Amino acid sequence: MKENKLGNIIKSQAIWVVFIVLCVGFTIANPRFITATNLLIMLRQVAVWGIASVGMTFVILLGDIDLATGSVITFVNVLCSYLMVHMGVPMALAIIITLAASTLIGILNGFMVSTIGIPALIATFATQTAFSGIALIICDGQPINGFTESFKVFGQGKVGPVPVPVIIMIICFALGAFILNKTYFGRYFYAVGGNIEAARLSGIRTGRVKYLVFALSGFFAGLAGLVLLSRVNSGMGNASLGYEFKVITCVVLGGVSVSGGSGRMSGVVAGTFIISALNNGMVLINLNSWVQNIVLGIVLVLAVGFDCYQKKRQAN
Amino acid sequence: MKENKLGNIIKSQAIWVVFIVLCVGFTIANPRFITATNLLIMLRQVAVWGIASVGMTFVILLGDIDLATGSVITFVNVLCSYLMVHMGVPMALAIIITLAASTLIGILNGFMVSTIGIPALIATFATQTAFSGIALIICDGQPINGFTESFKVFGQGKVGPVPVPVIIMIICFALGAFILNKTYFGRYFYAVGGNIEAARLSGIRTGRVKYLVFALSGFFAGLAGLVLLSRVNSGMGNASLGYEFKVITCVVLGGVSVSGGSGRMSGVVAGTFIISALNNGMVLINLNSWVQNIVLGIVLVLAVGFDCYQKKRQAN
Amino acid sequence: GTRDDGTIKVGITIQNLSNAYWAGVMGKLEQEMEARGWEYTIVGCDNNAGTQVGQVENFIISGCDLIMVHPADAQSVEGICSEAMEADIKVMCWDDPMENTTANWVLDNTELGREIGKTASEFINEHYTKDEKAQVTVIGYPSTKVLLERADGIKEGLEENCEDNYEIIAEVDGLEAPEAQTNVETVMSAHPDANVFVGVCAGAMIGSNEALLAEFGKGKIPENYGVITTDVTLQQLDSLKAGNEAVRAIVGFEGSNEDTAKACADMFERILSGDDFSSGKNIYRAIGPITLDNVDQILKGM
Amino acid sequence: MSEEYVLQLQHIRKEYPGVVALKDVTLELKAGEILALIGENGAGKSTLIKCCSGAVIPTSGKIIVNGKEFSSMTPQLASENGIAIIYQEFNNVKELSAAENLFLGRPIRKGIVIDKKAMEEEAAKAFEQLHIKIDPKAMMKDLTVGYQQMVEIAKAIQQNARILVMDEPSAPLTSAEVESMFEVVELLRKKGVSIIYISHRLEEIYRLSDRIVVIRDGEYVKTLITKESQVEELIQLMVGRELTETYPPRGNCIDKNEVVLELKNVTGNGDKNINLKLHKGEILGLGGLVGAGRTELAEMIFGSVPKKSGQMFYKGKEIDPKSPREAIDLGIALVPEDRKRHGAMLGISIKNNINMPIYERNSRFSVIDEKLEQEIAEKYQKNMAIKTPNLNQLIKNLSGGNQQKVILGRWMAANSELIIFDEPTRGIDIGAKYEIYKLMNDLVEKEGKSILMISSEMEELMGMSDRILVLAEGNMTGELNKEEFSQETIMTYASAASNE
Ligand SMILES: Nc1ncnc2c1ncn2[C@@H]1O[C@H](COP(=O)(O)OP(=O)(O)OP(=O)(O)O)[C@@H](O)[C@H]1O
Ligand SMILES: Nc1ncnc2c1ncn2[C@@H]1O[C@H](COP(=O)(O)OP(=O)(O)OP(=O)(O)O)[C@@H](O)[C@H]1O
Ligand SMILES: [Mg+2]
Ligand SMILES: [Mg+2]
Repeated sequence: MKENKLGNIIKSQAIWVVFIVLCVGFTIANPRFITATNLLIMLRQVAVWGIASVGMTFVILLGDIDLATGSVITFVNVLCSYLMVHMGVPMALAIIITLAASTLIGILNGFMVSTIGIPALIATFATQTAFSGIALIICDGQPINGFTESFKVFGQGKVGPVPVPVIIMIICFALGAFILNKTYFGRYFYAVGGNIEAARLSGIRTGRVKYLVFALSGFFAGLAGLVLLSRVNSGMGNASLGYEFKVITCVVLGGVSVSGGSGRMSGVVAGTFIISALNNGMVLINLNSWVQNIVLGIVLVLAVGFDCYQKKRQAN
Repeated sequence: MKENKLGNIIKSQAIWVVFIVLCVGFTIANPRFITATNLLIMLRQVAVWGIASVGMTFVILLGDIDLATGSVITFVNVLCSYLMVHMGVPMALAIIITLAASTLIGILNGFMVSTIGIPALIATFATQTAFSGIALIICDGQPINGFTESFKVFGQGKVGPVPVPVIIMIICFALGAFILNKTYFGRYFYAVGGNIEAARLSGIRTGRVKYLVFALSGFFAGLAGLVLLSRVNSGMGNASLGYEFKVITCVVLGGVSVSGGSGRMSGVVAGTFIISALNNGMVLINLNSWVQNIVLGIVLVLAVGFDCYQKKRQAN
Repeated sequence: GTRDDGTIKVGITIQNLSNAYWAGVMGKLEQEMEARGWEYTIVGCDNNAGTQVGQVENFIISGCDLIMVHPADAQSVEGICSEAMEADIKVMCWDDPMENTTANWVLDNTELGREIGKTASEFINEHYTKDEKAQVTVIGYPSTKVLLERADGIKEGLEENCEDNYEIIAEVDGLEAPEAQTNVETVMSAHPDANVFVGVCAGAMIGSNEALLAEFGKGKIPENYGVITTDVTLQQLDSLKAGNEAVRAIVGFEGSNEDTAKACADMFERILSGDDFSSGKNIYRAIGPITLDNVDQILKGM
Repeated sequence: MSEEYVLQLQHIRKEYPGVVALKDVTLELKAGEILALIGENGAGKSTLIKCCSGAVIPTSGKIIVNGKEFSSMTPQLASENGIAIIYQEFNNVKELSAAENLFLGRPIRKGIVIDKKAMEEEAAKAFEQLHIKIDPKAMMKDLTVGYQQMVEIAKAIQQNARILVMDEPSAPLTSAEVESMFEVVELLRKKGVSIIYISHRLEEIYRLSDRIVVIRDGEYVKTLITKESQVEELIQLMVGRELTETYPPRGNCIDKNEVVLELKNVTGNGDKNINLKLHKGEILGLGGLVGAGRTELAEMIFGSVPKKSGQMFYKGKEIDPKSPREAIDLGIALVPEDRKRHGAMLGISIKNNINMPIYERNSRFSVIDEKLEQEIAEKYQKNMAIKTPNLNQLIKNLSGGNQQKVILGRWMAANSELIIFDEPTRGIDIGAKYEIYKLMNDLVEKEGKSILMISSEMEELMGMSDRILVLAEGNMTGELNKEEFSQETIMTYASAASNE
C-alpha cells in the first residue's frame, strides 16, 4: 500500500515535473515569463478552461466525454448578454437563468446518454452542433455588448493582485477535489466509471449519477462561459469554437484516463497549468503560431504517452 | 438464424428508411431534388467524406477513433500540390508519395495507440493538431494551384454521366465491405473491437491489427484528400477543418457502435447518403445555415437514438 | 521603445492566420518589418475574442512597443487595449474604429460590401435586362460580424446600383473553398440558370469559380456568368487574369499584398514616431475594384 | 424451522431474442434454510436468481419477499428488503480499494462526506471473520481472482442481509478458502439467515443444504430433501439420464520416449526455476493454492507473457514464443481460466469464435473459405454438444458452460498438439464435465495429444492426471506419480513454501 501511494505521487508529480521544466525553459528564453504579473496573467487566461475542466473531469472519469462544452460556453455568452442587454434583465437574475440553462443542457445530455443510451461522444456532438446554431440565431450573428460595469468583475476584477477569474478557478478546483475525494457521489463517479454493472448491482443508481455528472459539466461550462463573457465584455455567437478540446486536453494531460474510473483533480490542475504555460510562453518566445500547433501536439503525446507507456509496462 | 438475419435487415433498413423519408420530404419541398443530375451532384459532394468513412469505419469498429482524418486530408492537399507545383514532381509520382505519406501518418497513429498505449482519442487529436501546423508551414498559408489538366479527372471528371469521385467512392465502399465480410482481417477487426485480450489469446496479433487499421484510415483519408484537391483544384492549408467529425457522423449514423465490435459497411453507406441528402436538400430548400445546424443535431440524435434505445430495451 | 537593447518590437494578432488572404499580407508585412529591423510576433486567434484578449495580454507582458489588433470582436478587446495604452504601449486597430487605440486603420465592411455590390452591378447592368434578370447567389458566412456586414453591404450595393434586372435566388455559406464549391453546385442544381455569384471572401470566389469551371469547362463559361468577391490572393488574381474563367472582378484594397503591407508598415512608423492622431485617428483604407485593366500591376506586388 | 417463505419466485418466465431462458419456474425459500439450486449449464440458475435483484427483469412472473409482492425488482429494492447476492461474474470496481468495494453503493458517511477510516476498520473486521489477509486499502485490481471473490463474499455478509444468494461462490476458491467460507455460511445459518446456494460441486450441496431444487432447460424439475436424496438421483434429474462414472477410464497411452514439452529453470512472471517434462499422450496436472503461479506458468508457455530466463523445449527443439500466435503455430493451445475476459469474444458468433485462430490458415489471398468455416463450426458444435439454435448466435447468449465448450472447440479445431487447460471445468455442470473429460481422454488416447491441466478441484486433479506437479508461491514444490496421489500429500506440498 505504501508503495502504491508512493507510485501515485510519483505519477502525479511527473506532470508537475513537466510543468516545472516548461517554466524553467520559458524563463531562460524570456525572463519576463516568471514575473508574478505574467504568472497571474497566465492563470487568468486559462481560467475559462480550468473552470470547465472540473465538470469535464467528472464526465471523463465516467468514461464518457462532453463535446458540448464549447457550445455551452458560446450559448451562455449569447444568452446572458441577450438577457441583460436586449431584455433588460437584472444582472443577478440573468446569471441565474444562464447557469440554469447551461445545467439544463447538461441534463439533456444526461438524458440522451443515460436514458436513451446514445454514446456520449455522439450525443454531446449533436448538442454541440444544435446549440452552436441556436446561439447564432439568438444573437443574429452580431456581438451583443453594453453590460453594466459591475458585470466586468467576474472576468476583469481583481482581489489585491489576484484576478477574480483565477480565484473562481481555484474555488472550482477545490470544490472538484472535495466532491471527488470526500463525498459519496464523488466515489460513485469512480465506481460507475470503473464498472458500471457492478455499481448498478450494488444499488448505485447509475442513471442518476450520469445525469448528475452531465449536469455538473453543463453547470461548470456555464460558469466558464460567464467568466469568458465578463472577460471579453461582449457576447458572440462563436465565442468558443473548439474549446471542448482545449478542456479535454487539460483533463487528459492531467492523467485522467479516457476509459474512465481513474484520475485525480490535482493532476487536472497540473494539466491546466501546463496548457496555460505553453499558451503564454510560446507567445513570449515569439514562436510562430503554426509551429505552436506542432509543439502542442508533441507535448500532448509525450506527457500522455509517458503515463500510458508506464501503465502498459506495469500491466505486464 | 432466419429471425436474426431478418432482424438485422430491419435494423439496417431503419437507416435506409430515414434516408428515403428525407428524400421524399426534400422532393416535395423542391422537386428538383430528385432529378438524376442533382442526385449525382449530391453524391459527388459527399464523395470525400464517403471515401474517408471507409477507413474510419475500421477504426471505430476497433473501438477507437481517428480525429486526424481532417488534418490528413488538409496535409495531403498541401503536400501533393507542393510536390506537383513547386517541385515539379510528375503527377503519378506525387500521388504515390502523398498516399504513402498519409498512410505513414496512420501508422504513426497506430504506433502511438498500439505500441505506446495512448488512447486513440488523444493520440489522433495530437496528430491532428501537429499536422494542421505542418500543412500550413508547407504552404505558408497560401493556396497552391496550377495543376495539369489531367489531375482534374479524379475530382471533376465523369464516366458517362457519373462523376469520377462517385465511382471512386463506390469502389471504396465495395472494397470496405469486401475486407469486412470476406477476408480474415475483417473478422479480426470485429474480434479485436469486441474483446482485445481474448482476440490476442486466440492468436491474433492485435498490435498489428491496430497498425493496419490506422494505416488504412490514413490511406483512405489520403485518397479522400486527393479527390478533394482535384475537385477544388487548389491546395489549401485549411481545406478540411472539422472534416473528421463529418466522417465520424457518417459512420455512426450508419449504425457502427463507437464502443467497437459491431457495425456493417452497408449501414455506413446509408449514413453517408443521409448526410449528403441533408447537406444538399437543406440548401435546396433555402434553409438558413444556422437552422441547418439544429436540424443536423436533431437528425443525428433521432437516428442514433432510435438504434440505441432499441438495443437498450433488448438488453433487458 | 521600451526594449532594453533599443530594438522595436511589434505584436500582431489577427482573426485568422490560416486564411490565404491574411497569410499573404502578413508574409509581406514580415518582410517590411524585417527590412526596418523590427522584432515581431504574429498570431491568429481563430476568430475567437477570448483567445485574442489573452494574446494581447501576452504582448503587453512580453514588452511590445506596438500592438496591432485585427479584432475578432472590437468591443471585446477594448478593455485589454486600454490596459496596453496605460502601459505606454501604442495600439493600432486594423479594420474597426476602436476607442482605446492610438490610431485605427479602418475598413468599413458594410462599405466594402457595397463596393462589391456596386462592382457586381456593373457586370449585371452590362449583361442583363428587366426581362432577362440576373440570377444572383450571395455567398456569405454569417458566424462573424465582419462577414455578415459585408454580406448586408453587398445586398445594399446591388439594390442601389442595379436597375430592376436582378434577383437574389439563394444565400449560402462559403468561407472556405470546398464548402463554397459544394453549396454553389447545389444552388446550380436547384436553379439551373443561376449565373452571378457574389461573395464576401476569397474562399467564395475560388469555390464558385471552380464549380463553374467544372460545369462548363475552361473557356466555355458563358460571358454573362460571373463571380465577384473581395480579398486579394494570388489564386484569385490568376483566375481573373486568365480571362477564360468565371472571375470578372475583385474588390481590393490598397492594391497588391505588398502595397497593403507597405501601407500598414507606414502606419506603424507614423504611430511609433509619435504622430499626433488626436484630430482624426481613424484612417480609412482605400477600396477599389481590380479588373483586367489593372490586374497585371497588382500581380507584380504579390 | 418455520414453514413461512421469506422469498418466493413464482412462475418466472424470461425470454431473450431467440432463447427462452426460463419457462415458468417457481422457487420458494423458507426462513433459515439453505436451499441448493442445481442444474446443468444453461439450465437458467443464474438468470433465475438475477430476477430477485432486478439484474434481470423477468418477462412475466411474481417476486414475493416477506409477503410483499413485487412486479419488478431493482438492486435498491432488493437491498432494502434484505436480499444480498453474490453473482457468478465478478462485480467489483478495480480502481477502488477493497474496503470501498465492500461498501459499494452503501458507504458509511456523515452527510455527503464519506468516512473512509470507518469503512476500512469494518472491512478489516469482515476479512478477519473470513480468515483472509486482505489489506482493506489494497486496490481491487491488485488482488488475485480468489481474493476478489472473498471480497464479494465479505460484501454480501457485511450487508447483514436476511436473504443471501450465492451463485457458485466456491468456483474461484481453493479448498482452504472454501473451508473458511463454509464456516461463515454455517454461522449465518445459525443467525437465521436464509440462503440460496448454487454450485456444480455436489459434495458442497450435501454438506450445506437442507433442500435441493433442480431445474433443467429453464424448467422446474423437482424439489428434494437433501438428507433423503441420492447423488445418482440428483445427477439423473439434472441431466435427464444416468451417469455411472465421474471420471471415464483411459488406457495407458503415454509414450515415455517422446517428450513434448520440457521446461528447464524457467523463471519469470512470478515463477522461479520451474522444471517439468510432459510426455506425448500424458495428462500432467498442476496443483496448488490460489496465487501459486500456475496461470502465470501457462501464460509463459503460451507466449502471452515473456519469460525472464530458463529454457523451453517443444518436441526437442528449443522455443521462445513471443506471442500467442507463435505458440499456436507451434501447436500449443491455452484454454484460459477467465472465460469472459480471455476466452470468449462475447459480441461475435459461435462460428467465428471457433474459427478465429485458423482463419489465416483457411484463407486464400486473405479471403476466407466460408464453406470450410461453416463445416468446422458444425463439426465441433456436434463434438462438443454445444447447445444453441444456430451457429450465428452470439456467444454471449450462451450459458457459461456452453461458452466453455465453444472455447474448447476452438482449440480442437486449431489441431493443437499440446493443450493447456486452466481450470477446464470451472463452473461447468456434471453432464458437460463428463463430456469434457471424455474428450480429454480421446485427445491423448486416440489423437496422441498431450495435456497440461491446471485445476483447483482436488478430485478432478487426481481423477484425470497421470502425474501431478505442485506449485507454491511460484516455486515447484513437489511431483507425484499416480500411486502417490492423495489430498493430504498435495496439500502438504501446496503449502510448503509458506511454511518455510
Ligand atoms: N443476455 C442473454 N441473452 C440471451 N440469452 C441469454 C442471456 N443470458 C442468458 N441467456 C440464456 O439463458 C439460459 C440460462 O443461462 P444461465 O446463465 O442462467 O445458466 P446457468 O444455469 O447459470 O448456467 P451455468 O451453470 O453455466 O452458469 C442459457 O441458455 C443462455 O443461453
Ligand atoms: N494484477 C496483479 N497485480 C499484482 N500481482 C498479481 C496480479 N495478478 C496476480 N498477481 C500475483 O501473482 C501471483 C499468482 O496469482 P494467480 O492467482 O494467477 O495464480 P494461480 O496459480 O494461477 O492461481 P489459480 O489457482 O487462481 O489459478 C500471486 O502472488 C498474485 O498475488
Ligand atoms: Mg450461472
Ligand atoms: Mg490461475
